[in-house]
Amino acid sequence: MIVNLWQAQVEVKRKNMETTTTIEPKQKVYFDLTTSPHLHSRWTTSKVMWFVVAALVPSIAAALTFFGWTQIFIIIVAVAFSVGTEISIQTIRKKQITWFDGSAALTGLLLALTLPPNFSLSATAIGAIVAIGLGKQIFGGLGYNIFNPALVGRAFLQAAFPVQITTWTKPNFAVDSVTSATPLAALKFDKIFTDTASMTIGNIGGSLGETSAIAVLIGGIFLIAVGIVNWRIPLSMIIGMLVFGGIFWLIDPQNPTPVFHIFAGSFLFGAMFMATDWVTSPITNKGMWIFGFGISLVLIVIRIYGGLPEGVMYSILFMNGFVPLVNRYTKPTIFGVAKEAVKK
Amino acid sequence: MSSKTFKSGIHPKEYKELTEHLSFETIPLPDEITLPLSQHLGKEAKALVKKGDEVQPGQMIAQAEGFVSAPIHSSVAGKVMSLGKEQTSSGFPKDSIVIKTNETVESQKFLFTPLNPNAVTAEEIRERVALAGIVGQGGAAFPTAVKLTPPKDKTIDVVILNGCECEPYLTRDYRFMIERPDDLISGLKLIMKALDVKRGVIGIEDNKPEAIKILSGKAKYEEGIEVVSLKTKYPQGAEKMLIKAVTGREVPPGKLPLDVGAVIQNIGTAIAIHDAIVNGEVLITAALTVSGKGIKNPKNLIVPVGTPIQNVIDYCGGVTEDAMKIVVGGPMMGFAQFDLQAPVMKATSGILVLTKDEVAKNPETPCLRCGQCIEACPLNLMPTKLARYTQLNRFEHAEEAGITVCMECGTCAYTCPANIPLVQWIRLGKQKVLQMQKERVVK
Amino acid sequence: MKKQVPLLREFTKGLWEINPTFKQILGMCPTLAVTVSAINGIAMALATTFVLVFSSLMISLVRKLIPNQVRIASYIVIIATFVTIVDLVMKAQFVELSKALGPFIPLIVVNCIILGRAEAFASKNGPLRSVLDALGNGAGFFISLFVLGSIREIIGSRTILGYQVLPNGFEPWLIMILPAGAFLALGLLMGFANLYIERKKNLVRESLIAQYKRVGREEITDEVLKEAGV
Amino acid sequence: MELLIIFISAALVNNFVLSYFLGICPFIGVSNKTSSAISMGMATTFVMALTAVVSWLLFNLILVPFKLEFLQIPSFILVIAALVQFVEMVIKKVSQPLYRALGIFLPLITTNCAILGLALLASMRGYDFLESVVFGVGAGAGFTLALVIMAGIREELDLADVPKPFQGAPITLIVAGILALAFMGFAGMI
Amino acid sequence: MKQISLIVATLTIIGIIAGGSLSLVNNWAAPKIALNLKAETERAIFLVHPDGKRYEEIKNAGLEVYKVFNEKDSSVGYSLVYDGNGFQGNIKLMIGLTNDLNRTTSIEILEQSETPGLGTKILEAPYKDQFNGLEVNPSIILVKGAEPSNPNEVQSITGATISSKAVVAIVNEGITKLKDIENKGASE
Ligand SMILES: Cc1cc2nc3c(=O)[nH]c(=O)nc-3n(C[C@H](O)[C@H](O)[C@H](O)COP(=O)(O)O)c2cc1C
Ligand SMILES: Cc1cc2nc3c(=O)[nH]c(=O)nc-3n(C[C@H](O)[C@H](O)[C@H](O)COP(=O)(O)O)c2cc1C
Ligand SMILES: Cc1cc2nc3c(=O)[nH]c(=O)nc-3n(C[C@H](O)[C@H](O)[C@H](O)COP(=O)(O)O)c2cc1C
Ligand SMILES: Cc1cc2nc3c(=O)[nH]c(=O)nc-3n(C[C@H](O)[C@H](O)[C@H](O)CO)c2cc1C
Ligand code: SF4
Ligand code: SF4
Ligand code: SF4
Ligand code: SF4
Ligand code: FES
Repeated sequence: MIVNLWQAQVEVKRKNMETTTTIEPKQKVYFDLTTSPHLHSRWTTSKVMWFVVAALVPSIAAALTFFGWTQIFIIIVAVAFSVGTEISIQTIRKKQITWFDGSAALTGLLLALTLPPNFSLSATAIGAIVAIGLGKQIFGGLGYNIFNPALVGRAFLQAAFPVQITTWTKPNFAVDSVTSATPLAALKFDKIFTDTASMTIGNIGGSLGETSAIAVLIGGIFLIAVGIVNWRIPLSMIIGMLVFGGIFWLIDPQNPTPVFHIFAGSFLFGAMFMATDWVTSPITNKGMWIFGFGISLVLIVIRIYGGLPEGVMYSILFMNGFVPLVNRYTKPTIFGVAKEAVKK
Repeated sequence: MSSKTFKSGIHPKEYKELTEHLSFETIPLPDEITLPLSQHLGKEAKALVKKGDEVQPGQMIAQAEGFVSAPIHSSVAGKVMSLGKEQTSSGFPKDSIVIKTNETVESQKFLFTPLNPNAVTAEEIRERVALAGIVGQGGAAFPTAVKLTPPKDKTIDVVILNGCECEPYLTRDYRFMIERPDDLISGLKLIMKALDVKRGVIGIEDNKPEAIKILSGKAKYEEGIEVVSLKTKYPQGAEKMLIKAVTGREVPPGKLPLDVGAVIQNIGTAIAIHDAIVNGEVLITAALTVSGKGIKNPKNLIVPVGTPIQNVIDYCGGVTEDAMKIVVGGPMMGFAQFDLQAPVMKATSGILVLTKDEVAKNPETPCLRCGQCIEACPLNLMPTKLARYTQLNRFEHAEEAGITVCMECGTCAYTCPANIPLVQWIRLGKQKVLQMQKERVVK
Repeated sequence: MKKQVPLLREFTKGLWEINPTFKQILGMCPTLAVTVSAINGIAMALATTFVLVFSSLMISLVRKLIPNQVRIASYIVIIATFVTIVDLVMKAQFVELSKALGPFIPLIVVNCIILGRAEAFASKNGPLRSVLDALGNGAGFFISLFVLGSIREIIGSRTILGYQVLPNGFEPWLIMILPAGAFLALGLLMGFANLYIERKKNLVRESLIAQYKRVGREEITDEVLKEAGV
Repeated sequence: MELLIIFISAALVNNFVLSYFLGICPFIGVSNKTSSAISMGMATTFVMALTAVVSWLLFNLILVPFKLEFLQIPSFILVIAALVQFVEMVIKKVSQPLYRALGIFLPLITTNCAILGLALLASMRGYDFLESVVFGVGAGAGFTLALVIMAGIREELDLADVPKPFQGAPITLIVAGILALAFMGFAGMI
Repeated sequence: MKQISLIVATLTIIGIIAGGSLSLVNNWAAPKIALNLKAETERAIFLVHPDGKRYEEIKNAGLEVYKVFNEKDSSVGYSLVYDGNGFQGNIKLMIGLTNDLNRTTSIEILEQSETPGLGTKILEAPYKDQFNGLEVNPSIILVKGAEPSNPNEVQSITGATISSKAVVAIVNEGITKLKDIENKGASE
């Protein structure tokens, strides 16, 4: 459509010439007439998506190491059904098919990495269909969704099959003290603390992608370094957790330390890969800070007072709902306007 | 030295190495020149010659019409061939005078009597600048005499010379700064005198340490003149950004630099003023950079105004096989060309031949709400929203969101990973909104 | 004088054409809240229909006697009376059902369908038409509740009206009987209903155009299309 | 502490709209603009607090002593309607700007099931006076929260490319469904 | 004036008719409703004491607790109503206890709002029956994932640990409260 518009403008220009002058271009004509700017950064949507996929490779490797290579099937099913759903809906809607931009595959991959090991493949497929169908395409497809599609898929699965999705597998190489329960569940239900070292390496129970904090951090820092992930969101989440978690810890030292909260569960995975989803996070810098702090606040409340041990998914989805309002109230003041207002 | 700057902006690859080491060369006179009557912002000049007239170099062939306008001078000796519409580098045909060069006549040297820069009055400077047809060399081609005549109720306290040259590729201002530093400072002093201002600042991006060194050395001996090093960042050279970086003042939307007490002139403009006053020259040549990977021999050139772009390109050895796009001006704000007979104009600062690799056409997708355009926009606009409102024909919303403030610097479109032609949409929306506002006034 | 609509239409229009849930988007709260199972939906729809029919009848009977200022207040009292009767009867005779429907039986009183029909229809028409209209709307409400209740019950509990219809191998989707499932199911149902209507409209429109072309008439005015119900 | 739990429960855990399905009509009807959503939310919260007070007094001081509990439904709704009418009149007299911001939403609220539901639930649960009031304010806050979030989202969706059959009520319901999923995180908090 | 009297008259008439018909219906329904309520409590009291035939409410205990007697009118134990928070909301139990308060006879769930199909498993036999003749000293313990190995242990429901735990907590707390009262009564 856009191409047509610019072509139309070029047509008009040519017509103008024909009627008003008799000049014929005497030399080779250069037809790339798109207007300024003539330079562009090297990023494209698909490149961004595939970079994120690349950043997830360490986490995938950790998942396969700790839970066995068969977990690859969960990933394959999730990706295949995500891409399949995307293609089907775009076909039905008679829209251009854009699975190759990688966003659907990424959604599938992220969904898979938030599921518990050995999760049922048929339920995985349902999750992927919901993620793309209800999480993304119903809003109009890429770029228009309000909620993080992968998390919509997972939240749906958690509400549909709460038992299966809280059934954890013991990791390979587990030492005796390690139970199959996640550190947070172990804490909530049995008051057992897991040491930070185990959580850093990853031989603990938990979702596929979240087990190894190191793998997550490697990918996340890579994304920050290449400028895909805006550092404000993970940073504000971490600061938020240190502050709010610290407050709860000071009030009652029975509560885990903020550091435990950061390494436990999917906090880091959420902070690096899911809260930072461009589409569903704020577009303003100030908004990103609010978003990050908000996630941490909601999360700590869920973890300490809620019935469920973990709440990263819920807190991100909850804050996703606020993003339009946050964007609206953190709209940057146009250059020079503030000064003028002050003068008046 | 710590460098000053403004918030946001981008860092495109600079490509200055292609030409920054090359001194200016003067290109031979072309066989024929085309002089559009409107090479400046404001009213078109009024032709003083008719077909068949003989003209001399430096002779005024069109006079300024009204206050915001500038005269046009012939840059060669020759004969007027025709008056009519000719293609220009802005993409629209304009009324032009075509002159055939007469090879036997030597080119003009002095047209005005040189004046003593220490003795001239403000009035004389303004008059001379107006007569010499000087327009801003920074791109907008605003008649300089008008800028030197501020309304009585405004107090100006600083003149800033814009040595940023923030657009990639271009090195014209840089060459001026290292080749003609004394003339440049003389020009600045003349501007300060015309405006009765005591403070002069030369703002230079810190990717030009050589220029900063030379000019700082000279400025030491001049009262009230200082050199400010600025962070290398696009669009550091945009007026509002430069004023912010140098003085901390912000020009409100719809206002001019002089509303915050500043006047900005380009380096080339200062040189032209010096030439007009001290040497008595009129503005009949353009200094420009010819660059890009698609040109065989990149150069910095002095070109008679009116020379066809084709001639300039030929002089630089022609284009390479993979040339894709020819741009007049900088790569961020310049115009793509489809007719190489269009002439070099007074404010033309560069001619770029870009290859496929440099232009990098990427597929467009819907906005990903990454916020990079917002983070980058130096005027704190929300380009993604402006473009989307335009796409959906919601011009009231676009107006509310400040679409008319946009200076079309292209920063947003440069960053956009979804490769949305943001500036094009914004331009379209801006036109519609301005039209709407006009209709409202009529009502 | 406006055209007299055939009596039967007063009933049938409520089934789909002005279906309270899908077309008027009224009475959403009970629709979402009670459709955990088909039987709940049926009970709710019957209770609502009872109130709807009797209050419409009452209102159409007394409509000329009531001064305009207290019209709404009187309607509400009439409706509230019937609702209380239903509530008391259910508490006395159908304990389990009354527990399952919770406060939504008393809330029939504010169900916009009832006041809506009272205002829009019963206050302007005679008893017979009012009762037919009420029955039609009640039936439309019944259809929506039954369909939604069945879908949610089948997927959420594998059963319909208490009988297991899906094999044990099917893991029930708990979400369908949770609040979130109610919203999602109704949203999707409405969307697909709209899609279906749009498709059908297009088909009718196209066949109409083809027909007119065959007859040789050129112009298809909006009125023609409207008359054909498009 | 008990009061705080009642408040949190009504506002978040058992959000009136997203988990009790009360006030869905205004939730769908008035959520397309943030500004009116905020006004509607404030007006509703206000009326809810008043309703909690008045219905508690009515129920415990009149209906129960005279054994008239069976008149609960008609008497509640009449009293609420009269109350809202009265408040509207007062606001109109006292402050025009406030009337413009809140007043026009008041009549809409009268016959809305969230209000009556609040009164009924409070008496069903046997809350004492203070608890009723806190319950009313909490429910109002929860309603406002859901309404304002939804309004923000719908304004954003205005710029999106939602398939035509799903525009309007269907997409609103689906977003509500996803919000309800998100609110499930608060489950078990009471 | 005439207008207003008309309005008042209409409202009065409607009010009288409505109130009148409602009180008629109520006269019919009220006893039935009361009966239903009573029957429910009674049913539960005897459900947790299958050989009970008669019960007496123990007044002034600050708890809703009944002493249950068998055919021979000798006491078989207590039926205690106690509630607490589950996963979603309140859980209200009828707890059957032996005379010496050392064992539960069984429990019955009166009210709950747990997640259907998950928390509601506390209503089902495999979980509920664990309380038949369960040792309560020193207190009931919930074990996860393993068979109970002691007479005072109850196994949790997979996926509904919170609900299972809540029931155990409610029973424990109720018994403690009741014991306190008994002790006080004894010492007085
Ligand atoms: C994890 C991380 C944290 C950062 N924190 C800050 C910070 O707190 N403040 C800051 O100004 N830059 C911070 N930076 C640097 C920014 O990435 C970046 O350099 C800067 O915002 C660019 O600003 P500019 O617009 O002036 O070029 C941080 C970078 C990383 C990777
Ligand atoms: C995005 C943008 C970038 C600009 N960059 C420069 C620059 O680098 N150097 C410059 O002299 N003028 C630049 N300009 C033009 C200045 O805003 C200003 O018009 C000029 O410096 C005034 O001097 P002149 O009247 O002598 O041309 C830029 C304008 C825009 C909108
Ligand atoms: C939709 C949903 C409903 C739930 N309902 C209940 C419930 O009714 N009772 C309960 O104890 N836990 C409930 N849970 C909590 C989880 O199942 C929780 O992880 C579980 O109680 C932990 O038990 P486990 O250690 O046996 O996995 C629910 C969770 C979800 C997502
Ligand atoms: C940094 C980054 C993070 C992303 N995180 C997610 C995510 O958590 N879930 C998801 O479905 N898609 C994610 N995506 C992919 C994409 O944004 C997503 O498919 C869109 O939300 C679909 O409109 C991410 C993309 C990027 C660039
Ligand atoms: S890009 Fe334009 S404005 Fe910037 S320095 Fe170059 S000519 Fe000046
Ligand atoms: S082109 Fe306009 S909107 Fe885009 S960055 Fe420049 S000023 Fe901002
Ligand atoms: S840079 Fe492009 S993709 Fe990112 S927010 Fe702006 S318009 Fe959207
Ligand atoms: S009055 Fe209330 S219930 Fe009726 S439509 Fe309006 S908002 Fe819905
Ligand atoms: S608001 Fe509840 S039925 Fe309309």
